[in-house]
Amino acid sequence: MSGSFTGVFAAAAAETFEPSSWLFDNIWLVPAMPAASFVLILLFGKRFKDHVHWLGIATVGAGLVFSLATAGAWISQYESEQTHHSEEAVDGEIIRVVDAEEDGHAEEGDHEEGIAPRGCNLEENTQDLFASSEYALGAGGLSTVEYAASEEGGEGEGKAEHVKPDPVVNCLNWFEVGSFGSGTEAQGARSLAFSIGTIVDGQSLMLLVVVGIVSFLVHVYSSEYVKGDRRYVHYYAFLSLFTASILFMGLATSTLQLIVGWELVGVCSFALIGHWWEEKPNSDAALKAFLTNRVGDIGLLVGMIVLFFGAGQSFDILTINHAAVSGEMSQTSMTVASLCLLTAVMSKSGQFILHTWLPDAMAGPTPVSALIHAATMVVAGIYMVGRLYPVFWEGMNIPGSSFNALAFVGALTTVGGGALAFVQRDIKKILAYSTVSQLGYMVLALGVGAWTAAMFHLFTHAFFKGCLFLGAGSLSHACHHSFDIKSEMGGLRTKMPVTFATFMIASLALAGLFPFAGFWSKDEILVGTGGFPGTDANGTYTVLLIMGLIAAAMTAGYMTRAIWLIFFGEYRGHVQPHESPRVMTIPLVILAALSVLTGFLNFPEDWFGGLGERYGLKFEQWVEPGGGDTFHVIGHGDSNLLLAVVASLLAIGSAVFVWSYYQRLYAKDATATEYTDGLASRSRIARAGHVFLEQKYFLDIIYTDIIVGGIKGPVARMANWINQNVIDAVVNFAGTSSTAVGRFVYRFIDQGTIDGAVNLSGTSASESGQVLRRVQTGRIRQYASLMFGAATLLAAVFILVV
Amino acid sequence: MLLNQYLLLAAALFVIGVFGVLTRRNGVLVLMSVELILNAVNINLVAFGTFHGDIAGQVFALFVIAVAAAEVGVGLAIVLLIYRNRRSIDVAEANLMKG
Amino acid sequence: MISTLVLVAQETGNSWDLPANIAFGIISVIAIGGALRMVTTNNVVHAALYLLVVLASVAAIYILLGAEFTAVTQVLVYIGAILILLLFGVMLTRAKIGGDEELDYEQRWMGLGVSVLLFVVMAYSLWEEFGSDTRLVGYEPQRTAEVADSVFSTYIVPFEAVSVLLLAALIGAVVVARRD
Amino acid sequence: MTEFLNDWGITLMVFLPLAGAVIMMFVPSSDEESHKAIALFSTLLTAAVGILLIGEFDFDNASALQFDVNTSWISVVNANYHVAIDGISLPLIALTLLVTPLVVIYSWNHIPEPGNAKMFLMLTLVLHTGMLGTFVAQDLVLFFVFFEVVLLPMYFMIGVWGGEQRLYAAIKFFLFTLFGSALMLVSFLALYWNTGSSTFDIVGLSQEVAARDIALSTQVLIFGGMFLGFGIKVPMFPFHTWLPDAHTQAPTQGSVILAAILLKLGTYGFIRIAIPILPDAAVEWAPWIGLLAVIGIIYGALACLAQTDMKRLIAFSSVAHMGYVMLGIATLTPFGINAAIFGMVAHGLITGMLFFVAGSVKERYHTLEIKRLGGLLVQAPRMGWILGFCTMASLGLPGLAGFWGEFPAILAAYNPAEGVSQTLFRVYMVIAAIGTVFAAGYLLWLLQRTAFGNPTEEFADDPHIHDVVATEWIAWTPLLVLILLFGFVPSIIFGVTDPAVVNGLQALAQAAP
Repeated sequence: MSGSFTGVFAAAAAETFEPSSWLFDNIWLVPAMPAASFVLILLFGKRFKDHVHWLGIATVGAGLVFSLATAGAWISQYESEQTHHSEEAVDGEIIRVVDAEEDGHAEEGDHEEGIAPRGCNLEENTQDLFASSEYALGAGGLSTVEYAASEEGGEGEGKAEHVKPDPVVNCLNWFEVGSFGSGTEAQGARSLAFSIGTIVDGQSLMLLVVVGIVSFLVHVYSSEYVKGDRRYVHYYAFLSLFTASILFMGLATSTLQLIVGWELVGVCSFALIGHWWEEKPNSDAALKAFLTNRVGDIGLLVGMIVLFFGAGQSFDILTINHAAVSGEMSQTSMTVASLCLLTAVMSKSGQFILHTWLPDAMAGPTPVSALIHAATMVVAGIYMVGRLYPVFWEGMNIPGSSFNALAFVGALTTVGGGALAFVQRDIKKILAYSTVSQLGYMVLALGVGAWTAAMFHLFTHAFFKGCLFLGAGSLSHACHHSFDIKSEMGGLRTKMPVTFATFMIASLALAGLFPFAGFWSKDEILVGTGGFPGTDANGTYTVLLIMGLIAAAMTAGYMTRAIWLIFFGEYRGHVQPHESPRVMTIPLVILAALSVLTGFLNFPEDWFGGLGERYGLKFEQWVEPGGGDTFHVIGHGDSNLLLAVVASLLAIGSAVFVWSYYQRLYAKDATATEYTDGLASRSRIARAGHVFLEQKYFLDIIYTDIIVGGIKGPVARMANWINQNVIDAVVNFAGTSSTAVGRFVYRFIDQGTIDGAVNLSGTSASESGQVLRRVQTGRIRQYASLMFGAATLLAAVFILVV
Repeated sequence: MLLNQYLLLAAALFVIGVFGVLTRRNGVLVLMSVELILNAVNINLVAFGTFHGDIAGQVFALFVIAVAAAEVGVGLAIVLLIYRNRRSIDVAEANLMKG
Repeated sequence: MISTLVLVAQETGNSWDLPANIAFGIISVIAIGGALRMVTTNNVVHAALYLLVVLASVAAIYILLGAEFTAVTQVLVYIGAILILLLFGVMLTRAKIGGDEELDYEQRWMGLGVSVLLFVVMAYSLWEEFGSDTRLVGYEPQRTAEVADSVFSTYIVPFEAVSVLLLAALIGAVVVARRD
Repeated sequence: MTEFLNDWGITLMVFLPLAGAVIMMFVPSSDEESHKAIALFSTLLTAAVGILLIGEFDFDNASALQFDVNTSWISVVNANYHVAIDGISLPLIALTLLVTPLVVIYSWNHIPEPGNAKMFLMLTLVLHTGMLGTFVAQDLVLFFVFFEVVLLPMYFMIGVWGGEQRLYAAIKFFLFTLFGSALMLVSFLALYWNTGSSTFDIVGLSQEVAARDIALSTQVLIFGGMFLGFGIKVPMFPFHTWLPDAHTQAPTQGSVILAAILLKLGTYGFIRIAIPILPDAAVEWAPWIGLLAVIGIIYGALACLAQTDMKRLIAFSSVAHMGYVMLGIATLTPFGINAAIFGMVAHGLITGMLFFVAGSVKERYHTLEIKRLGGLLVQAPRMGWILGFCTMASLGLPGLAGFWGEFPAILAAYNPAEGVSQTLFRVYMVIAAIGTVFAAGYLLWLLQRTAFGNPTEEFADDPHIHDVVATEWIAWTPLLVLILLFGFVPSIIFGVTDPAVVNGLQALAQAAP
């Protein structure tokens, strides 16, 4: 591996050094650095002891800088191509075919024939096309393929046409294995090359930046938060490994690599949720998280396999996308695959009905929740759908429709999760359900065709939800490690001003109020449903728009409840709360700042007059791939001021309602947190609803008691029973019956023998299992007689027959 | 003179020897019965040697006699050992092979 | 001496057949009777003496078959050595010299069944295979010199092997029976 | 040197352990140290010869039989002493060469009750010869002889050094395997007579079968005999019941060898003998093999969930994992069989390792009852981490060896060879994928109950419980490193096996219309 990469260095040094392409080609360093940190911590962690966090902070920081630099290079390339394009606009079309040989990266091979926009395994599904091509990746070979995607940007009339830079793919042949079918090489069977590599485009860089920033801040924050923990070193080791895995997954060029990264983050999540494994609830939560994700992984594996064959035996993501866009892949394959992959999304990204692990995952340390269970890992499902979007686009039949499974699951989750957040009293659980709800938003966005909106919400959500989680950590740090907002908090706004301010900002962003980040991203999703008159998106998902609006209102409501109970009213705890140290508050401030600012990355073009023309929709331009060979042309809804106003009014109204509810309660009793004679106690229906919510729709009972309990209990016991009493019984019966036959023969020869029978019955009564001991009575004479008799009979038979 | 009469005699001796081995309790008697069996075999060897005019029959009979001598020597030693250890040479009690 | 006797008999030609048959009849009756008594008697010493009878008759059978050297060896080794050894064994294990009811194992009938069955099978197969037409006529007595030639040329390796075996048995018997 | 290796290399490698055992015979049994030294030395020497062979192995030509020695052995039945190595056997030979010395090292201070290092190590060496011989034999008679040589030492290992129910387990193991191999022998003989009684050579027989017009029903019957013989050894559902007993009762070393290598003799037999010789029958049998394989996957996993004994649980997990291997084989595609070989090696390393850990837990706690254990990470943190690592590897985590046996097998089931029902195998694929959830379930449950939490009161202050010791480190490190290495660089194995597998399936390709 390293050999080929040093080869790249040499090659890069030989020619004129171009920083951006160097960055694009060596993006693998970003996950490699935290991975190295993991190894170092594993090997030497004990020596660093309490300073081990510096290792993690340094590597993740370096990775962040690298990612930011690459993102900068990407943006500058984009911007320069716009000018380039406007100069050469006469040509109308630019297709760049970068010869790999010229780049000095590839092995010999004639690419003059042109390179179709595919991924690493060029020769795989284009066997006929490239029958004479010598283009093959030898083991360990490395090649750079730059894509020639059509520059077609939006389809909207009057919008500026944008030239999108092509993704830069570097890959490395991981291994080759025999093909499928029973053909030989001569009969046209080919061996399959499995490759790993890095893909640099807007989407992957976006994830890299998000992960880099949040992970860096969490590393810093944790150095105070988990200080003196019993397993400080392990904590940082897994934090590093997690960062490396998610970055590895983000850069995946093949679905196989995606699966690897996907599973690795799952394991890190398992280890970190169960960080304090001495207590059983923590390890239970870790197990639940892992197993629920495994259920989804069935879908992932099967879906990826279907795609593999659908795309003509390739794991390469761009090849698969190309097959989906060009229609090479059958509709059945795409539908089956997208439904299977939806299961994976449901588990990893906490979608209804597989979301139940996510709230339980809060058993882990709070910074872990911020990093893994809010900002990064749980969005892996969203990211995966985004990566394979053409498959979903076709498989789910997204454009021009008004309903599909993906959008429905998202909508259900966003409303269902939001409702559950109302009845929690643990602040982390509130945030967890809020995360579930917001992830539902993203899935909804993907389901209705608003790709950019989903990615943008992923981007902004990471910051404000990260901020909220770290804020919750700060609160618990102050309040004796408790997260109970009813019994341990209240009136903290004066005691913890920084935490309060940042928490407020992040909550406003979450609630989607102008001008915070959430406003912009949420608005885009609502626009993207196309349900609102005049938005003109990919379809008309009216029902889903309504559900989205309901969820928006709920978000504001439950966050108001949480904020009131935490920061207003009287303090109800037993310790002296104090503001957290700077190491913890500075990350909070940075994230809060990002929660405000990031929203402006993608404000609509028709807002703020000329500013919108010039600086609007930057996120879309940078991140969204251009329509072309590997990506569909996606419509973008026109932003609508009225929709934004309606959504905001709903949110504000809900917040005001909740606020007044608690204000009246406060007026009645300063330390009360709920009405003793509330609606739930007066109305039977309301009470039933409350119980229904408190029991989390009874899903946990179904899973834990009925499904898992059933399998582990009766079903497994039955399997074991069958093993012992049926299969083994058959075996034992064969033993017993042959012994019985033997005994019969023995008695026949030896009628008068009482002794043997006594012997036999004695042994058989006591040693039922030891079947074969029965004939072993130890009497030499009996053996000899039997032997002679048997031999004689055998001889007689032999003589008579032969 | 028929070859068969010698062979039948040998068979009779052999079967009697087997009977002795199977029914005798006394170790020394078992050994004697074994000698009887060996003698039966020897008769066969010599009879066939004579019948075919081949000296090999006699030679093998001689070998068997020698081996029998060795066998009796070791066998008796074992019987003595059993006797010394268990104060009995009843082979029916020698059921150590019982699993 | 014996060989001369056989030679004389040989010279008389076919007339030898009848006396030989008579001799065989007598000898075989003695042998079988002795053997039966040997395996049924209740007295260990008697059993040894019956064995002596059987061994002697077998030696006579050898002479009838013209195998003089084997006959002599039979007398020397079996009667002279093995039987004495067995008698020593009887005495050393202090078995009762007189009658002993418990010499037989309980499973006499089973042994009898097996034996009879075995004899029937053997007799049947012998009769089938050799019938009544395989006659032993005009056979040459095999001289001791021939035996010696054969043992020390063709069968020298088995001979050595047997001598080693005897040595091994000697040592083995000493080791096993040694009192320590 | 090369010439010497070409002619004598394999023979030397196979019989060196036996020579070691013979030497040990003349050393008094009281001198345990010398026995250990001799055993270790001869296994290491064997490994050295093996490494020389692997070094000389022509990897570019891995499909060919190399170091081929073919001389007449039993001329009456045309059985030859024909040994050779190709890409299919190489990984398994390497695994054998690795595991046996590690077992000997582990035995350094872990000779099980009732002691007698001499006999124990001698049996290990005889086993070594048998296993190596099975993997190099290219003649059915020779194969059968080595296949049976393996049986007896294992019988004694379980029967003498085993646990409470050792006799029952040993006899069950013995009878089961003997039953299977009897049928296998009948199949071999039937094959011999049906092909003109000219050869027992594997390649020769496969050519003979292709050349002659043997009725398909005959072929199917012959395959059936081999299927039973190999399937019992694998073990496939429903012939697996000897395995949990044997594993549970066997001493640690026995379990490790059993799991790491002995089970592979069965699957190896399928790949080496049954499929190349009788490709048509293989196509007929494939759906049934696949069915039993997926039943084994689910059934083994369910049975695991009901176990209360750690070793028994791991034993049942073998049934499930070998199910994936068999599923890969049943697809009859090069990809699937490559996956199966990878799965065999991975399972050998991982389950062998798990049994090592279980043995060490037993040594410290004197029990393997899961509900009495707990808090291993507190009392012996390193061992706890190793257990965690192995469970993760065993449940098929990508980046560790287990994944490359499991995922490719599932992948291969999507698209089985021509003539095999695609729909059926896609159903199998989904069932096998569901099996991964169960695998995660029981393994993590095991991990949670034994490693997490606090130690039970019974063992909380037990001074005997200590962390991993030196011999354990030496014996375990290579396995752990390889689990990681194969996970990251699967091409190490795939690169070697692939040409040979493609070559072996050529018969199938020709048989297919």
